[in-house]
Amino acid sequence: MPKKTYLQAINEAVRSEMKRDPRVIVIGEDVAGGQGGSGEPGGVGSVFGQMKGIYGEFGPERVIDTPISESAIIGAAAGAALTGLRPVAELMFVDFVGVCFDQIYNQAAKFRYMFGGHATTPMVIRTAAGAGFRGAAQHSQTLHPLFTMVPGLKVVMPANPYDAKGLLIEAIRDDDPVIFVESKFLYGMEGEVPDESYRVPFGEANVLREGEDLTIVAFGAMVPRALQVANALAKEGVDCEVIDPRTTSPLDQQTILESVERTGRLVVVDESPPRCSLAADVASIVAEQGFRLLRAPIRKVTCPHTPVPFAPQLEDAYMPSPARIEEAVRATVGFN
Amino acid sequence: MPKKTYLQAINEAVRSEMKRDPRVIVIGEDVAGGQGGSGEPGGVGSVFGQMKGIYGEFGPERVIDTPISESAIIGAAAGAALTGLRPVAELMFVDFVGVCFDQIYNQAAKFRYMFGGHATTPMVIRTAAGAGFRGAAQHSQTLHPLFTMVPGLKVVMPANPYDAKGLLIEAIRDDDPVIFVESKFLYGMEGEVPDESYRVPFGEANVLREGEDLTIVAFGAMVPRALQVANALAKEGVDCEVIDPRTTSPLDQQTILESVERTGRLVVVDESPPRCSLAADVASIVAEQGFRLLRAPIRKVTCPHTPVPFAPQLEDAYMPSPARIEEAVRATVGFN
Amino acid sequence: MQLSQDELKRAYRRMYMIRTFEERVVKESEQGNIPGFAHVYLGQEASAVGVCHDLTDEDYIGSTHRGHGHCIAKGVDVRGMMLEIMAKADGLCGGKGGSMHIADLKKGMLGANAIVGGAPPIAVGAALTQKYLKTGRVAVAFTGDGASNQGTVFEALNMAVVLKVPAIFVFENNGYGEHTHVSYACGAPSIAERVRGFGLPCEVADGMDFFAVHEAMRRALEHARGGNGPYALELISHRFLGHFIGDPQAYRLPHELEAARAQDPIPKFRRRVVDAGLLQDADLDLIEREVEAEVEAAVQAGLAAPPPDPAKSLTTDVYKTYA
Amino acid sequence: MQLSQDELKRAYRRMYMIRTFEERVVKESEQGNIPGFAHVYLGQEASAVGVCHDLTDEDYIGSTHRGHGHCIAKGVDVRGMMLEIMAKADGLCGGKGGSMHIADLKKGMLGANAIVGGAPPIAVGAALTQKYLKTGRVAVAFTGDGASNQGTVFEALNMAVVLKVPAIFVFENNGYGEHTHVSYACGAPSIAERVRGFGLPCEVADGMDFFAVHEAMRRALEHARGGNGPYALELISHRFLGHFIGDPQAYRLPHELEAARAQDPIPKFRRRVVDAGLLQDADLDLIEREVEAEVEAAVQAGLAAPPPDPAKSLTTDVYKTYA
Ligand SMILES: Cc1ncc(C[n+]2csc(CCOP(=O)(O)OP(=O)(O)O)c2C)c(N)n1
Ligand SMILES: Cc1ncc(C[n+]2csc(CCOP(=O)(O)OP(=O)(O)O)c2C)c(N)n1
Ligand SMILES: [Mg+2]
Ligand SMILES: [Mg+2]
Repeated sequence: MPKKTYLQAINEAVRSEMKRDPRVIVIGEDVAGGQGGSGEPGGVGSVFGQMKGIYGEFGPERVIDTPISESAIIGAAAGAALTGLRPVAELMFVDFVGVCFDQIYNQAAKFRYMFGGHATTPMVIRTAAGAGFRGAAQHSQTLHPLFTMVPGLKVVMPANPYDAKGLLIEAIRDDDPVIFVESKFLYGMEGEVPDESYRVPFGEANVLREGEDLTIVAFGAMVPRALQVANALAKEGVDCEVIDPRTTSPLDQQTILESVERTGRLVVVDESPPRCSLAADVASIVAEQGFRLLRAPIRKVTCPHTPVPFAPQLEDAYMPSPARIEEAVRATVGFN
Repeated sequence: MPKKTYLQAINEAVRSEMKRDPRVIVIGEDVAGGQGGSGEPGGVGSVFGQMKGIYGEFGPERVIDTPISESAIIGAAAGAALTGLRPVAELMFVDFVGVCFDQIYNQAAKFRYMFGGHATTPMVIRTAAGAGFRGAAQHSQTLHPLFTMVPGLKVVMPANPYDAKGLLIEAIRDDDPVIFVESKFLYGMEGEVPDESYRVPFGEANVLREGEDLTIVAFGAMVPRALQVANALAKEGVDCEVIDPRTTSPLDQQTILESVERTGRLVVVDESPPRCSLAADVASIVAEQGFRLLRAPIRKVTCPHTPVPFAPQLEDAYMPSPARIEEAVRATVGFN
Repeated sequence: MQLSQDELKRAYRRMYMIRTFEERVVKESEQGNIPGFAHVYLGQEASAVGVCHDLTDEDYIGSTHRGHGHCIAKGVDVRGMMLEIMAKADGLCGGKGGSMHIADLKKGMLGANAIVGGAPPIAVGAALTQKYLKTGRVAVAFTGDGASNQGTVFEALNMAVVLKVPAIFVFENNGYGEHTHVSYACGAPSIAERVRGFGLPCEVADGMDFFAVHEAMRRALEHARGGNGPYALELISHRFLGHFIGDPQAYRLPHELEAARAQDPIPKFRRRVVDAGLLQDADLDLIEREVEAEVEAAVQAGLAAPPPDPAKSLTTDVYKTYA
Repeated sequence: MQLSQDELKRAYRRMYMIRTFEERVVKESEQGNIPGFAHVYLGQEASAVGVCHDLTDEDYIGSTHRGHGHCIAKGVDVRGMMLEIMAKADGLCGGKGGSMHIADLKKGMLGANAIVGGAPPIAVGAALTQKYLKTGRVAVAFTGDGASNQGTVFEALNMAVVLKVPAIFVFENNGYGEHTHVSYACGAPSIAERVRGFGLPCEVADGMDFFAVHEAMRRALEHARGGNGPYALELISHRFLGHFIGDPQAYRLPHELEAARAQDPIPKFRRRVVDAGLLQDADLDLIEREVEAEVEAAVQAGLAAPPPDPAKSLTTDVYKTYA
């Protein structure tokens, strides 16, 4: 299979869906780039190049640059989705959600329920998340817990190029509003990605490594870190199962519970502050539904309850590091 | 002690702090009411009457009606707080936070950290939350988990008139941004409230009832429901401890853990959808730090993963009812 | 433009329907038959009906918390509305939405909206669909004077101009946003002037006069359907009641209310068409009886209808599919 | 208004300081000595310096992601800035904020802001403080052309008019918001015209000319300090580099960049004051050497300074107190 980056996988997914379905449009800030300038438009393709070349292929009617007005971007996507299109909107950094959150959680997410099931809102919000780029407090957040708590949203966190493409295709074909959280940290990650189109279903966890001693559940950019720790510890005979739920809403509880049934031990790794996090969420589900299975406390490995700091030394300490994951695994495996 | 409602307690707290400290101002939509109209301004005092009479006492310089522009309201409060005032801003319904969330979580909450400790932002955002009023999906939410997850915010949920006054006075004197979540359901609740000024500290849970068999942790409007269930079950010999943490950030983990140490059983009652909720948060803390103490699964009693429905029958089923709390308690106590 | 007798009758029917429906909503609300709070459209009938008169089911409107009038003007079924407002299982939204969330996509009604300023961005999206699919249809966003200060509304105006979509922004200036007068809350000399600053035309019209509204809207439609981008109207109107049912309105002196009531759009319409010999009083009386019967039937149906069953519908309709 | 020699020197010093500082930021960034991304102010020096010239430490400014120039013009210590941008423990924000979050409240600098449109509401609040405390001070909000489309900015404009606070909105129109030209993103004929629609005066001035900016700002200050409410400026300017360091700028043809560079505000200032005999070339040369030495010292200090220690500062400064 051809090797591609996570970024290319995203680009391919959008491109192939646009070819397949004329109702798919792309809307956001600089998704084309260069509108109104003295040069040619279309040379930007989103700030990380996720939409590179798509304007050139599909033109201004389907690749729509907007003013810096996120409420209008998301609202327009929601309105277009309600009336027959399938917009893929871009929220450049997930950190900016605060200026448009109403259109997400009170509007798009609630239409179907408020309108008694008579509305369908097939839209995707692609957005870049995560620390590690020295972007500081307003360009480094992961806000997936914020989305996960909202009934009516689906939340996707691809952790490798293959999933990025398959999950994004699935998201675009899905009839509900989907938040597609791209990990800035993983944009450069390479992996095998088929050229043809394929779907990775929502709500089906990816078991990256089977193991008998302990279950690690990790999300997005934390998945490769968890796997790295598991592989290292395997050499010492500590046999970890590593689960990437792929989507946080819906969440594949069953795979997690079945794993804990075998291992009896759980560490959840989540790149976000601890309070009301995905780590807390998964831990609470297992503490409620898998209590009998547990042989040790559930450990959460999260960021501290602080904004994301700028300085590399601080930011590296802020993110859940392999060392911290390892420490949690060791303590949990060693618990009697 | 004189009896007063929760609503009166809030009014008294603001009034007494305004008398005490000229830097305290009130800002929001219709906090006075009637500006520009043919009648006299000041007759409204917020939509539930929380600020009734305060305009009459303190005038337009300190009780500031605004256009319907929540970002500007919260931003103005943050800017005023940074520069020497102590604003008490009103977000009429917590549901509206989506149009101004950036000013809360990216601005006010992060100033201190981003600016290396050189900023102080003493502001309070008062807001009305909760279901039970047939207000439907956009006027009935409880969004305390959203605030609790944000480092830099303090989150207060008074569950009775005494606490409402004491916690609001504390909030106004606090030097950090505080979200003061008023329960619409409790506005009419009566209780003993001293005329004089007093403070209820943050991070100190209120143990409403001591018990040996099971710990119930409940927040805001769920506290009286939990207590009602505990009192009913006591007649059958089921002895529940009922804890109201009063503030969700900071959270008094110690009181909760000490209680579970005695009871070995925990039910968390939270009026919000289940995912990444306060119920999940508390459960995960106990599953991590109090695992050895637990003798049964931790049960969460929350709303379902749906928006708030309009019809009374649906809404009543949506909210955690005494019956559902009781069921959870019985199951947990009966677990072996 | 001269309207046919049938058109005039339809307009009168709709205005009178809004009047009758809303008066009944007030009554049923006071009697405890309507849960929660409702914001009625009494006094503003000419505005919704004038705006929607030339719209088809394929044109869209986005509405506000005060949405019943917009629904009726757009042809939404009043029985389904009444059942919804009464929180019944067979209501338009299955009793899940209520007064502030009535929607009927088949009629091009994108929903009432309980978030002030919520609808305009959505309407821009609906207009974008029309432009993209070249349907020749438009999307209308109703916005109050109070809502005109919300950031989302300004963003929507600019976005519509930039994307040149067939959106029509209708600012219903009824003087008050909750309990605050527009003269206080809008810092600009007028809503229209502020809107024009965004680079789109904005006409001011008498929102208490069906014909004035209809004429202005005709120009708006011509403009938008002609591919010239968005258009705006500021309709000066008055609500006859307070912000919500039971609002004591201390901020509004009786003389102001009397002056507003003197402009009642319904007798005004009747006088005009009867004086001009376009319709007879008897025609209009007949319409009124029909409307009253229809509303009565809707109310009776609503009172008799069963509420939704939580076991069946509490957790449905959140998603189309959910693994 | 005639400026004294000292004032002219101060203005030149600040402009040249911004130029030197930013060129060095580019260099240190390219050499890997500055983590993350920085947006530099090269080309726009006259704008910040002209605006801040008559402000005191008790007047406030709210800034943007492109904030270094605003800081320097407001008198913020360049050493502390450089250390912060280099992520050092002794940086102005302890290395926690970085380029996009530099703040110095003692200097009336309310913070750079990495959220487009984040600062204007905050500046309205700072202006409200001035009005309430009757200090006679003002608060200035810097906003880019791209940011001028953000809903928060519109809300802030209206709120400032309604509350009649001494806020000055400075729209720095440098032609582009990231990679999109203002002629595309702003649907109105001009930013200024759209702002005027909100009911406040808005002057357009040449942002590449210190004297033009200063004159306009003088009128803004007179207005705002005089209790007449907010005032706005649209300053036409150009950024000499791309949006961020390393932006290839395919969207901007070389001739456009050349035309912009021909308007360089620094030689323009020099020509003007020397030709008018107000200052000598030698005076300005001396300033340049001093500034260069100061920036060099700041860079050396920055390179030598220790980074923050996570054990000591990762979790501090979140709250003033936390139980
Ligand atoms: C974002 C938001 N802020 C505030 C409210 C509360 N609210 C509901 S209606 C209303 C007044 C709206 O006034 P206007 O737009 O003039 O509409 P009218 O009621 O006059 O029809 C307010 C403030 C809300 N629903 N949403
Ligand atoms: C809310 C938000 N949306 C988008 C961005 C990404 N962004 C950062 S700077 C910028 C362009 C701003 O343009 P302008 O206001 O003209 O300022 P300039 O860069 O020209 O100084 C954008 C879109 C952001 N930081 N915040
Ligand atoms: Mg109004
Ligand atoms: Mg710009």
